Amino acid sequence: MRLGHLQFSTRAAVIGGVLLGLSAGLLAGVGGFTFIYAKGFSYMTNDPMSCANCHVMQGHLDAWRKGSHHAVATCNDCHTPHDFVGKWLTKSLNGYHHSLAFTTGKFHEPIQITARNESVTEQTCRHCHADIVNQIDFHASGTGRDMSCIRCHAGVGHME
Amino acid sequence: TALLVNIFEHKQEARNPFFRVVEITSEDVDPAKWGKNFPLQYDQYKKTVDQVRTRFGGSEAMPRTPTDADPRGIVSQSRLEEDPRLKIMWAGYAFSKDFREERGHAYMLDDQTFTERQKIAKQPGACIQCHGSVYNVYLEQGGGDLQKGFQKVNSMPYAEARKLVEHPIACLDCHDPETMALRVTRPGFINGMKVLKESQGISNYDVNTQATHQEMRSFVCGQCHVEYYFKGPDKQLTYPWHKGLKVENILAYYEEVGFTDWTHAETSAPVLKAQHPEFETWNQGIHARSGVSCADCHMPYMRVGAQKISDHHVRSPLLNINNACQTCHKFPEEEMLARAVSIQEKTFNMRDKAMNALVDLINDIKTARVEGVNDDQLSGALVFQKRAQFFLDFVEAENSMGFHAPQESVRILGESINFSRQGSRVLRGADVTTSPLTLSNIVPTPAASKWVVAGGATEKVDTP
Amino acid sequence: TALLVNIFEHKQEARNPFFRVVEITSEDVDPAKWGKNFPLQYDQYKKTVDQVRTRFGGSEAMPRTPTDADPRGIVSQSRLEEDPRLKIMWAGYAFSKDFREERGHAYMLDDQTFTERQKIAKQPGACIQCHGSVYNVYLEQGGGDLQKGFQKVNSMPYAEARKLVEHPIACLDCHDPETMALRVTRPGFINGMKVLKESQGISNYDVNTQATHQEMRSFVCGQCHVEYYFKGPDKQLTYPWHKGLKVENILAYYEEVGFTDWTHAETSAPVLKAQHPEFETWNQGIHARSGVSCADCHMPYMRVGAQKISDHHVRSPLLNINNACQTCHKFPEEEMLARAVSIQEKTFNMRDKAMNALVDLINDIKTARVEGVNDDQLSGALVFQKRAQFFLDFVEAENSMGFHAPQESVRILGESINFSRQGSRVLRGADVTTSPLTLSNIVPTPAASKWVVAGGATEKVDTP
Ligand code: HEC
Ligand code: HEC
Ligand code: HEC
Ligand code: HEC
Ligand code: HEC
Ligand code: HEC
Ligand code: HEC
Ligand code: HEC
Ligand code: HEC
Ligand code: HEC
Ligand code: HEC
Ligand code: HEC
Ligand code: HEC
Ligand code: HEC
Ligand SMILES: [Ca+2]
Ligand SMILES: [Ca+2]
Repeated sequence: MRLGHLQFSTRAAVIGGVLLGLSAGLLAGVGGFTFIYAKGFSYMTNDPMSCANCHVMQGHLDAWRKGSHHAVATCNDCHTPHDFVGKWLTKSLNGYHHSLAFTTGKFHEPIQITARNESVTEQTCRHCHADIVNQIDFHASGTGRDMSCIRCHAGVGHME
Repeated sequence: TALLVNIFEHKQEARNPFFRVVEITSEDVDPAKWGKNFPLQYDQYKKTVDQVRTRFGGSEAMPRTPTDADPRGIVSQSRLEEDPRLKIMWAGYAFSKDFREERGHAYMLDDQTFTERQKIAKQPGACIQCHGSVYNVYLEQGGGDLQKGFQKVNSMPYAEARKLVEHPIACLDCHDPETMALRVTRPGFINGMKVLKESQGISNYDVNTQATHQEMRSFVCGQCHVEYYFKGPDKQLTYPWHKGLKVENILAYYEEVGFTDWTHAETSAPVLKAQHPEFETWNQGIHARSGVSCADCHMPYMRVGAQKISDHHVRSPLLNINNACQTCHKFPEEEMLARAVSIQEKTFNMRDKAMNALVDLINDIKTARVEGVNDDQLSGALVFQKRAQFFLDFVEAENSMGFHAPQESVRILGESINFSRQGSRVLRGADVTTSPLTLSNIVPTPAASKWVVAGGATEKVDTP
Repeated sequence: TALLVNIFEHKQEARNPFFRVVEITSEDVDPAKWGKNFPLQYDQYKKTVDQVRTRFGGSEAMPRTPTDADPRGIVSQSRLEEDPRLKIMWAGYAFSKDFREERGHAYMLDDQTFTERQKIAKQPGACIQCHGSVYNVYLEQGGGDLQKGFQKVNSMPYAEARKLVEHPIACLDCHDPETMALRVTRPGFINGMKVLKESQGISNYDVNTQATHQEMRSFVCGQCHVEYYFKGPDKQLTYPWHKGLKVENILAYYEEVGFTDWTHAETSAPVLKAQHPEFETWNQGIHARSGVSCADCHMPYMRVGAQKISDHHVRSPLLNINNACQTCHKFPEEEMLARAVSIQEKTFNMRDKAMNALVDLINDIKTARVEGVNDDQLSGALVFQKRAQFFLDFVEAENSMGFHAPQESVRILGESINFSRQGSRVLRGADVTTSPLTLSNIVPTPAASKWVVAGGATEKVDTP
């Protein structure tokens, strides 16, 4: 199952490459200049290094390297949904939002994950760990902090 | 984006986690039957018979010779022998005759049935809410009406109520047999939460439909691990939360309704006894404020093969630090233990001082009665005794030795010392008006967010 | 399987190299010159002139009419006016005449020079170690020998020492000008750490070569934010850490060497004053135990453009919660504020009770002296006054209102109440032997790991 997922990621990246133009086109309408200026294209690849194109992401990259998952999950494995549409929609939304924030410099520090993206991430945990959490999670809504995984496993993605 | 979130939620529901080997109905009280479907949880549940001591918790297995009246071959250590000052504190009350360290859930029914306290005073059926699997009993007795059955059983003599109950706490006391969802089955808690929420401006609160999932992971324990009293002549079990959960709120409530537990044998002061206010105390601590539930520490997840389950061996987390603390705290096991014990030792030390201060006051009152004292001074001193004792007992009877709320526990003990010593000072001639009898108005600082669980209000605090 | 993570390790690696615009030598005291190389840090450093109040901290700018004797146009609010009981507590001591809320580092030299306390009592040169940039002064006066220069300046009259000093705390007081590494420059702290480590069985401890980097991030502050006294007739500045850092250790040391600060004007008790034991208190808290340094909260990292620097605007972290707290705590800003204030309010409430208890004792002693009392009782009561006052002052003078160690601060206040009230009780005829004068033997629970910072011992605790 793990292996399967990793293959899925790679394949998604390939398809992603094909769709890159399409997505960029979509975004050009909303925030083209900002997007390009701020290296928003980084969002279209699966390479963690490319997230760190923005220096504000450097700390998260470093912390990911120390986290328990650096060998098994890249940024997108946790920060984008594991289905095709959700993945690219999320990438576009985040790409636009973060590029704008980066350009204007207006964002809360330390950077905090948005509720929506936290929910995305929570679902990715459950996606990969479905078997092990079967018993404990069947009543959980999986949204917000209520029965969230990172309430206990905070350092999984990014070790302090 | 709402759309996306929805899609995720749907995927989420498509889970079917367990195989039903047998059909469980609402009639099934026996945990062994539930255990057929959930053998992992059942195996752990059975382990609550284990007795292991920690520095201030757990329990020690003390062999005794079974008698007809009390067939228990093993009990836990006597707290009265560990600290004989307790006998002075509780003089004239059944607790001064038999009070033991509490132990695992498996023993709850027997320990209640056979405690010496049963022989000293006639106990009511109300006792049984927290010591046996009574949910179905209440429904039967009430003809389907939970509250009615509860009221009926409360006012029975204990022996009569006892006959209706077969098991200690069972699966159905915390779980809905159909969905396995957590549920609150104890009318005492349902009513207690209602009056508490009313004091916060929320009316008709219903814990079973309005609590969040994470809250339920504490509320199922708050059903029993709370301060309580028996209201009125028909002994209705009541949680004194009408003004809030802090010790000041509870004392103020008791003073308002004029309730006291017994008359102190050495001083004739009308006094109060506090019992296991774990839920109230936890609520004042930083863990509750951070959304950490009782189950997180006392029933942490454990891995069994490819699954993880909630550890139904409910016990001291200090016997299980790896699972209970270390997922959240990345410090070595022995360091986590040392942190907990350090908090407990500070509390224990203040408890010792508060106990001495109370014993001094009791002796001073006895002497004053012999040597003569004016009424004003005496009645002032008796009020001080009641308060000092209730505050001390609130920490003494709480079972985490301060861990659930370290600063709050020591604060309460400091107040207790102040009450005891002021009582002595008044008796010895100080003007009562210099030691006003008003309680501190300690308002809990409201949590500024959704993290807070039961006790918090909702307003924001001022920015500095 | 514990995941052991070293939370000390900050993300320092990716630090910016800097351009040397000017060459800084060990002679350069003036921060403006250092500021040429480090304009970002210098800009923040200059902001310590800002005055903003928080609920219990920060400071408020109070305009005053400058005079020749005191040219300050702005001071901070008077603590004596906020709580006049302080005047009773300190009766006969200079603090009862002028005591203000402390404010930013920029004011340290002026506030010391112009406090009314200077006029009331002749202050020694020892004062200046913590209020000015004295490192080079000590070296000069000692002919290159730091300790010698320190001793010499200590025993000067204040006015004479004052002439040698030009700046409040400057860059070189915390940094090596060549490498910019942190360094400890204050002999008081160097000697204090030596005796403290000796009490733990480590001899010849040298803070500048043996401290870890993370320790240095607190030790540079511990140079000044500590309890101290002037030893002997030549007023040698001394940190009373010979038995440890807890309040009991410090009091025991003072009682052993027979030191007291002054004679109380209303009771004639020989008494002690505590001053700003931030370092000692922090050391008893969970943050110190977790390796969180003063600089982590009071000089948190801040982003300036593409750079991350330590915020040299040293101030209340409650004015800067996002950088100061949220890197570690994932709760909203207003919730973090509410948590801190909740801790502070509980402490403040107990401080109030302890203050009342002490005032009661002082009044009782005064009355007893008038009405007559036997020597045993009186001398017992005077010792209780000293202890009650020192314990209360230890929290009162500490500037975080309990935040640095919540449970410990309230514990100390509880002890203080107990001392005051026992004093009254003894005076009023209780047998002194029932209120033994021995101090609690509160041994700090040793940290079971490298996480502990300055104060901890090294043995392991027992497993439960
Ligand atoms: C254009 C520069 C830039 C790039 C490239 C970038 N980020 Fe960000 N990111 C930002 C900024 C700026 C913020 C802060 C936004 C805010 O708080 O409003 C941010 C915030 C975030 C957040 C938290 C806020 C939220 O929306 O939940 C996440 C998660 C995140 N980034 C993940 C990523 C991942 C994964 C990548 C690579 C696929 C990436 N970032 C690439 C600039 C960037
Ligand atoms: C194994 C899962 C996982 C991986 C891989 C991962 N993250 Fe995250 N990330 C998380 C989680 C979980 C959070 C939420 C942390 C929290 O709020 O406690 C998060 C939060 C963030 C945030 C917001 C900061 C915050 O504390 O809320 C940013 C920015 C971010 N991640 C960027 C990245 C980048 C860049 C990468 C790749 C280098 C990456 N992440 C890889 C799980 C992951
Ligand atoms: C891309 C798939 C994937 C995602 C997404 C993912 N994990 Fe994992 N996780 C793994 C794999 C693979 C392992 C290693 C498992 C093993 O060795 O059994 C692992 C290990 C773990 C472990 C054990 C190691 C440790 O750090 O303690 C935990 C806990 C865990 N994951 C929690 C999470 C949480 C929480 C999230 C979401 C924030 C998450 N995982 C997201 C694949 C994933
Ligand atoms: C953050 C962890 C944590 C939370 C949350 C917590 N506890 Fe505890 N609890 C402890 C620790 C630690 C002890 C001390 C155990 C000891 O001394 O061995 C303890 C002790 C106890 C004891 C006595 C156990 C014994 O071994 O004698 C009881 C009963 C108890 N807690 C009930 C509760 C209830 C009910 C709640 C929720 C209202 C709760 N606890 C919440 C950690 C926790
Ligand atoms: C509101 C719930 C509740 C009610 C009502 C209640 N108990 Fe308990 N009882 C508990 C809890 C929780 C414990 C374990 C914690 C403790 O011992 O402090 C306990 C422990 C005990 C113990 C073992 C420890 C000891 O005190 O020796 C005995 C015996 C006992 N109860 C008897 C009784 C009797 C008799 C009554 C009726 C007068 C009663 N209980 C009513 C909740 C309750
Ligand atoms: C029906 C009432 C009831 C409920 C519900 C209940 N308890 Fe208890 N609990 C008791 C009683 C009674 C005892 C004492 C039994 C004895 O000493 O014989 C006890 C004992 C304990 C102990 C002490 C074990 C020891 O070794 O000393 C712990 C810990 C504990 N409970 C935690 C919890 C937690 C956590 C929950 C919820 C998940 C919970 N309890 C729910 C009644 C209850
Ligand atoms: C209340 C705390 C808590 C929450 C919430 C929680 N976990 Fe865990 N988790 C634990 C504990 C404790 C363990 C260790 C169990 C053991 O090793 O016996 C664990 C173990 C795991 C493991 C196995 C680690 C290993 O060593 O192989 C994975 C994977 C995991 N959790 C994923 C998740 C996911 C996904 C979620 C959200 C659905 C989640 N957890 C929610 C506490 C929690
Ligand atoms: C004192 C209360 C209590 C009792 C009694 C109890 N449980 Fe639970 N149980 C819990 C809690 C709390 C959870 C965690 C539920 C959650 O977070 O959704 C739980 C979870 C479960 C789950 C879901 C999977 C898991 O392990 O988290 C199963 C299945 C379960 N219990 C079975 C049983 C069975 C079978 C019994 C009787 C032998 C039983 N329980 C008795 C409190 C209890
Ligand atoms: C589900 C997460 C979780 C679990 C489980 C947990 N803690 Fe905590 N703990 C926290 C949080 C959150 C805080 C508040 C400080 C913070 O934000 O980090 C905290 C604070 C503390 C503190 C400092 C506050 C105080 O009360 O003095 C201690 C000590 C502590 N925990 C010990 C323990 C021990 C011992 C256990 C196990 C018995 C435990 N914790 C279990 C999350 C947890
Ligand atoms: C975990 C964070 C933290 C650490 C570590 C910490 N402090 Fe504080 N400190 C605070 C908070 C919060 C306050 C309360 C500020 C207020 O009331 O406005 C405070 C208050 C103070 C004050 C009074 C500030 C004022 O505004 O009046 C001083 C002085 C101080 N601390 C010095 C120190 C020293 C010296 C150390 C190390 C020995 C230290 N602190 C460690 C958080 C911290
Ligand atoms: C040379 C002695 C010295 C050193 C070193 C020192 N301080 Fe101070 N600090 C003072 C003095 C003196 C004041 C009070 C100044 C006044 O009120 O005029 C003060 C005031 C403060 C305040 C109060 C600010 C306010 O607004 O009320 C804080 C916070 C503080 N210091 C923190 C620190 C921290 C953190 C460090 C180390 C990074 C440190 N100090 C190092 C002497 C020192
Ligand atoms: C060991 C270091 C140290 C020594 C020695 C020292 N101070 Fe301070 N002083 C401080 C610190 C730190 C503060 C800020 C914290 C506070 O005010 O509690 C301060 C604050 C002050 C303040 C402003 C607040 C107030 O009390 O009104 C004055 C004035 C002052 N000191 C005068 C003096 C005088 C006079 C002496 C000599 C008798 C002296 N100091 C010796 C460290 C020291
Ligand atoms: C009260 C002590 C103190 C004073 C005075 C002080 N610093 Fe610092 N400085 C620190 C601390 C603590 C750090 C963090 C060092 C570390 O962790 O290595 C620091 C770090 C630095 C750094 C390294 C980069 C960074 O920001 O972390 C520079 C450069 C610096 N200071 C320059 C200055 C200059 C210029 C001055 C005078 C205007 C000055 N400092 C005054 C305590 C001080
Ligand atoms: C460098 C990390 C760090 C920083 C910065 C930090 N904390 Fe903490 N805090 C901790 C740790 C570690 C604990 C201990 C509990 C745990 O293990 O999570 C803790 C515990 C606490 C607690 C519970 C313990 C207690 O003393 O009651 C509170 C409240 C708290 N922090 C508030 C704050 C506030 C407010 C700030 C900012 C002024 C702050 N913290 C800054 C790491 C930090
Ligand atoms: Ca026990
Ligand atoms: Ca201040």
